[in-house]
Amino acid sequence: MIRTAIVTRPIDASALIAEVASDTHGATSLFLGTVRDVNDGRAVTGMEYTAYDAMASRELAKIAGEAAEKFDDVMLVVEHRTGALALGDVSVAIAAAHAHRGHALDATRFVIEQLKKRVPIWKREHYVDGTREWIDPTTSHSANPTALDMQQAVR
Amino acid sequence: MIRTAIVTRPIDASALIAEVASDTHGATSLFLGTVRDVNDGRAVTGMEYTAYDAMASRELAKIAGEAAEKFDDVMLVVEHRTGALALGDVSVAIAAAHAHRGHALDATRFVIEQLKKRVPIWKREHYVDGTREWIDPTTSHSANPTALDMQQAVR
Amino acid sequence: MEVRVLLFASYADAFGAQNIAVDLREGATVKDLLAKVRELAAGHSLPPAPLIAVNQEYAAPGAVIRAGDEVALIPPVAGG
Amino acid sequence: MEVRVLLFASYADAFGAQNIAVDLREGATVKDLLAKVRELAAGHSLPPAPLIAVNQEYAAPGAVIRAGDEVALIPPVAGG
Repeated sequence: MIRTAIVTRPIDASALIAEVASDTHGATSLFLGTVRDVNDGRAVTGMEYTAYDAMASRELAKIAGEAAEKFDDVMLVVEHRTGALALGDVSVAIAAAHAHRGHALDATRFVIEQLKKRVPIWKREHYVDGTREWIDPTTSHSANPTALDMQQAVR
Repeated sequence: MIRTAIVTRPIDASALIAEVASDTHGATSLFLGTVRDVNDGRAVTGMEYTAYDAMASRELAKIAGEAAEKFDDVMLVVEHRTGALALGDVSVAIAAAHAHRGHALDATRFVIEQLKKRVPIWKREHYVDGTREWIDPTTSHSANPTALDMQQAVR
Repeated sequence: MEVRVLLFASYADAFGAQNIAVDLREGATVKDLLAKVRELAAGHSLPPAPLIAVNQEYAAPGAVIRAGDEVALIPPVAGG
Repeated sequence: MEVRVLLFASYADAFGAQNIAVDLREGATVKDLLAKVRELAAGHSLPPAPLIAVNQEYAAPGAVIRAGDEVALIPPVAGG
């Protein structure tokens, strides 16, 4: 069982856990990304997520399909939220259940890592001083070298 | 923030997530172990967990302390339930929050792996045919070689 | 042929538009498209090797663009 | 000295008791204790190298047991 979605409503983590639960899958792993109050030392008041919706949905479904290939029989649900989010709001949730705990944990990690590399979603931080800025993981202090790797990979 | 407990009441996963949540820790990882309906091909009706309570509490706290050393500034809550559990019931829950997603995920994995190796808790499966049997991970088909490694390690 | 190129996030801000029209010869590639976009006023704001999607899939520089394709310039992604 | 040894799960079932009393000489080690336990009727049911805890910590075979110590025979753990 696999389901992926880009949503504009709040994410209900408990509902995701219930969705992947099954008496045959003894290990459940959940990952939540939430909006932080500080990034690169700047005080954040909120976050605005925007996506290339059609492609983001496709890419997310593709990643889940790859996870299902790698982790046979995984139960997997992924939701990414877009729109205006407040501090502490959940932006992304990944729930994976499997008979083997290693696979449940690995599937969760695989999805979040791939999502961060490939899914066309962007975020703009709003700061205490009223300014706002698009986050570029390839140049920020918390640089994500994989984004560059990927640009090279498709070339 | 760290809290560990051996409990006899049902585990509330949402409460654990809320407990580790903080505006400074943008990544939350949750692991749940639940009672499966089949083990080594035998139909299971329920599971009975028993512990050497005092030592299990100590060992669990020690593992959490090691996680806090390895994953600086992690928020971590671990609960393991004992007593009679039904199919689908949560036997163990680990919630970890961290500013970095890799650390949140690694901390969760570290705790479950160490818990399975070191914490003196045992389980007896109840089968459809009315029989019941203590699970020995060192001899079952889903053998866990690490238990033996550990016996050697303390020698 | 005229190709409409979708823009998002920081690119949409830089170009002041959600999409731009680019005129390409038949058989033009992703690399050709990029050269055209760079000639525009906001073209200098693009990174050295921006990601491009054709029909909602990441495309290599040599990929040929056809009339009617859905083309998009993809800023560095930042989901999660 | 007499040491009380806690038993759990499959070991408690095998010995038919939650704990057993073992008589040890002063300076006896975990290894000595184990030899004594093996002499009991259910002693043969123990694995080749069972885990032993002294004062709620896993103990090496050479660890010395003192009067009043809390000693436990730990079956293969199966939490999670």
